[in-house]
Amino acid sequence: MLEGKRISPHETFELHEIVSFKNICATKASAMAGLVTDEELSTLLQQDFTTSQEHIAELKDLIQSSELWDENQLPNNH
Amino acid sequence: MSYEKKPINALKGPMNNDYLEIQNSEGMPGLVDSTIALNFLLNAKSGIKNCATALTEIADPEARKEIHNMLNAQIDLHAQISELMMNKGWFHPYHVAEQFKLDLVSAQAAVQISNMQLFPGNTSRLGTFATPNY
Amino acid sequence: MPQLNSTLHETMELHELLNFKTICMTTSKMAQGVVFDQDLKALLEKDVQQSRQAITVLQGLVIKTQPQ
Amino acid sequence: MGLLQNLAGMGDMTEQVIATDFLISAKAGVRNYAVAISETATPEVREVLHRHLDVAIDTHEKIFNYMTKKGYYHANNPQEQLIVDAKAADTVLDIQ
Repeated sequence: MLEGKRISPHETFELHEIVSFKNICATKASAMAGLVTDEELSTLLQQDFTTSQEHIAELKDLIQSSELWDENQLPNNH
Repeated sequence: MSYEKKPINALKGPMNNDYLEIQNSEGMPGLVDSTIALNFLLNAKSGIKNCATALTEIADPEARKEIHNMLNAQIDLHAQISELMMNKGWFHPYHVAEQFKLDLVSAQAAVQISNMQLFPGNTSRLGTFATPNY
Repeated sequence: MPQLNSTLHETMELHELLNFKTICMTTSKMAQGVVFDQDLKALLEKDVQQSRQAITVLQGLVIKTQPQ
Repeated sequence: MGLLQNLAGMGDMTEQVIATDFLISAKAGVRNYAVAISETATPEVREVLHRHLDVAIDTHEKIFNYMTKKGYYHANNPQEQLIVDAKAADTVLDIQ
């Protein structure tokens, strides 16, 4: 987690865009990797899925250290 | 330097057209510098986007390598400009209200500048250049 | 129909970048004469040097990928 | 018909559709990351995004090379590319 300065609102929106995009990409890559018959393409998709998962985890950490992040706003807390 | 802390606040009243008068030029340095820094930052932002877009369209390995280097340099430059602007108080990404206030003051100053008579009516200086056939 | 060149697209992209860099460098050079803050001036000069290198590289690439 | 049925119905075009989709996503990824970096002020965020951007550029290059090798993509011959595009368009227009 970050010390002192927290992530600014504008950055948070950008991170949100990236995570949404990455989520779709990773889901698609995972589905498509099973669908294609070409070995090489399947490997590429599988690799992309694995790194995307790591990236999404990192981005999620960043979003959770944003000043807009509020645990109390989580749906399951209501 | 004191102007670094509150560069634009010096624009208290409506801008006087007699901008060569010392008391009317109060706050000018901060205003000029923050405007130029903002222009610089916007250029750096466009530079990053342009390099990245070019990278997705170019196949030549040598060109890719050079443009990737350019992109990295551009990202570093962007980091330095935004850091400088934050240090000087020209940019408040963590304080949106402050940033909005600053943007409005800058915009107002720009509008006032647009109404100023800054340059002589006739700017043709061709006689002073070696362009006889122009 | 004129033959489309193999690297026309690339050359066009490189020209876009070249134009952008040229304008950036000119702006940064001119701005140096106007700013008061010396840190800002130093950064502008850094940009000028960086852009000059980039322009040299881009010129080479544009010539290399030039449509025949 | 669902997405997967549509894809399956394309026969030998399936691979090409998936690869093209991957390429377009990779391209969009590079641009999205660049835009995000240009709006970043926090060094830690910039570091993470820069690292991701480099990976995205790498992925784009890989899939681009793959498609060129497979003959799906003709960056060096725009005229041939247009023919491939027209064929793909026909396939899509035939979907019922």
